[in-house]
Amino acid sequence: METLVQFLEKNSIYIVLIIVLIVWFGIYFFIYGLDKKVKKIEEKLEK
Amino acid sequence: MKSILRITVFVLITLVLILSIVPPIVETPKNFFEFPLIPGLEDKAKIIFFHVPTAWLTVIAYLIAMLYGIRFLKTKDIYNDMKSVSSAALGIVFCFLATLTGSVWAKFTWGSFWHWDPRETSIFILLLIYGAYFALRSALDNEEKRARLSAIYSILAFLTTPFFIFIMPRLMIGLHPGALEIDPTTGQVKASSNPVIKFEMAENMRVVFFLSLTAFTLLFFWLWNLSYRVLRLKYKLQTEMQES
Amino acid sequence: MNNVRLIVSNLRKAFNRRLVFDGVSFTLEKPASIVITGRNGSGKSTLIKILAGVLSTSGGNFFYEVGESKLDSENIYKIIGLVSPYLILYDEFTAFENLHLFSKIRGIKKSNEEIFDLLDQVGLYERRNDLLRTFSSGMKQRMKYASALIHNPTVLLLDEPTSNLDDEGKKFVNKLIQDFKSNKILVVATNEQSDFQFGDSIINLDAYKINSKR
Amino acid sequence: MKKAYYIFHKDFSSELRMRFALNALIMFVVVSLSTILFAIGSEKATENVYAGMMWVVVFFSAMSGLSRTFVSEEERGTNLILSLIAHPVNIFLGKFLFNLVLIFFINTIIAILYLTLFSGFVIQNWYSFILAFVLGNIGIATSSTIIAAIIAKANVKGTLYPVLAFPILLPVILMLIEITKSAMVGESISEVQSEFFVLLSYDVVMLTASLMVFDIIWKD
Repeated sequence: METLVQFLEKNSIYIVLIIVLIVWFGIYFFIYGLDKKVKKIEEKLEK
Repeated sequence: MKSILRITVFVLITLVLILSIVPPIVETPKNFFEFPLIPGLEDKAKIIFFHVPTAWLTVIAYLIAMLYGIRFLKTKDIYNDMKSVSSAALGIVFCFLATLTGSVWAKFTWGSFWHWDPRETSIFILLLIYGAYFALRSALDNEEKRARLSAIYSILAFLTTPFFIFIMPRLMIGLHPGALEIDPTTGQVKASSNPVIKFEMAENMRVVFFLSLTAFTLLFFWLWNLSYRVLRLKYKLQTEMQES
Repeated sequence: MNNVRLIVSNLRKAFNRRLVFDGVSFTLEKPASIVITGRNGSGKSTLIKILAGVLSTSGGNFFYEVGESKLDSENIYKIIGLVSPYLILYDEFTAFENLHLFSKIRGIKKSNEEIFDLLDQVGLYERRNDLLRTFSSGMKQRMKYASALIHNPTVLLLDEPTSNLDDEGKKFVNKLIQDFKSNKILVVATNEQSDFQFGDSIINLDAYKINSKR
Repeated sequence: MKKAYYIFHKDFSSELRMRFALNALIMFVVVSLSTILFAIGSEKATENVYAGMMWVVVFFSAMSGLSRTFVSEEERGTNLILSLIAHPVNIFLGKFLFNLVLIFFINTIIAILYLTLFSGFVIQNWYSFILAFVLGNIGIATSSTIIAAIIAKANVKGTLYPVLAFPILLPVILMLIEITKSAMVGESISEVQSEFFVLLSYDVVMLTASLMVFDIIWKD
């Protein structure tokens, strides 16, 4: 754990990477959820 | 089929983010995970992996909007218009993203946010065309008429783009890669010495670049499909409500 | 004179999502006449406008056949005459100027005497040099007849043919219609019981309100 | 062609009687020119500024006047009778002709006023300037006519017009500014030949495209 923190302190680009990835995951799952919801309504409307 | 697309988009974009942010920039790259140093750019060279795909998608979205507009004119099928408008709506988002990312980057590389460089001008005109397209749509309340006239407008606006491609390089001196530059001592136009303009992509950067282009294009198609479906749902619900 | 046919098949019109009519079909072959009726908002005027080629359809199709060949939708104007309440002529011109312009724009040769003659037929000869702006609504209705007849149309589309007209005007219209239906094609949209006699057949648009497919 | 001429003739005599566009348009030119006069005053501006200002005035006068041909038909409800007596192609050509005459008239006034009022605005190569003037006016008239036809069907006509027309007219305006600049410095036509080529091809492309799409716009 100690070494990981030290590593990140030395290579700050990885912190950027982690932040960007988190943002991307957030956006991805938001769109994913939206897709699911739309699908559900579509199926409901078909009936 | 759809789930494959979703997973591919997820994996590809994650990969692109890692591959474009992590590799260090070194003067003489020895292994695959090192990008070559371009004097004056350093880490800022990495913008190419994000900025260019957004600009590319702006154009693709416009083309798709126009093609489905033409298809509407042929078939009179209102669903084609929905496909057209959802593509245009995404296009305007990517257009803003391309403008903003480019402009922020330009501030720190070229010194100010806006230069009226040929590419900057063309993205600005695209922004205007998108704006006019939506202004026109909002001023028409008959669905059929709205679809028809906005399709016509997108065709007319598209016809002017070759002129910009032809005009811009002659009219102004560019800062983007591939543009010309004026020699300050002689006043002659010459091939540029600007680091950005001489910019030639290294092999490994090119791989990441095309990977990114594919990833963002797939993301676009997913988003396009999604927003089209939302519009279609809204339309069907309204029709049903009117009938009952 | 060539044989002229009007073929309407499965015509559908909707404004936004509101269906006006669906599945309207009929065929008229010269000489023929038809009366279109229906409640207010049943699409009588809409159908007339579609047949005049100035409004697009939402489905189905219609066309005019002259001889054996189909008439281009852009050229429908050459054979039809339209009289309707929403037809507005240029009121900054006089009666004569209007007709003169129409004949010029249509590209047909009409001498001044012929135009005077037409004006005389609709009873507007005395007012030929007055601006249309000064006309009463009945006189404007007479002008519409003059403008619809100037090119000797083979198909006459009349929407509420006798609105705003006095007895004399109604007599003129009656005579015109009788002449017309015996050797050309006549389509009349009306709600007046007394006008039903104008057509050999009657079509009631209320029956086409049901959405058949989709 | 003759039929188109008579549509033009109708619009022309209608304009003489009703003054839909002309009076306001001339006042518009006067007002915008005096604004520029106040702004520049007696200062000597660069060729760039003069050429730019001139075509800016032209663009906005076109935007304030050229939509009337279609908008007035639509507002008065006379577009129905027009489509009952004429082929769409002839309607477009007639309206185009009317706008062409109008823009030539207005732009000549603007050019004359510019030459007399601004001492710094001196054209050295007249051939180049007049050729550009003619080609440019045709281009402006074409695009403004087809956009006016679209606008006439919309709810907010006045404000929408420049918004829609600007991206489409931009190539012409930019070329005209370039050529005017070069004509002011006295360069020969051959030095701006690619600009002329752009102007010419723009006119041809836009006119053909407009003729092709007009009937889709016109029919309700």
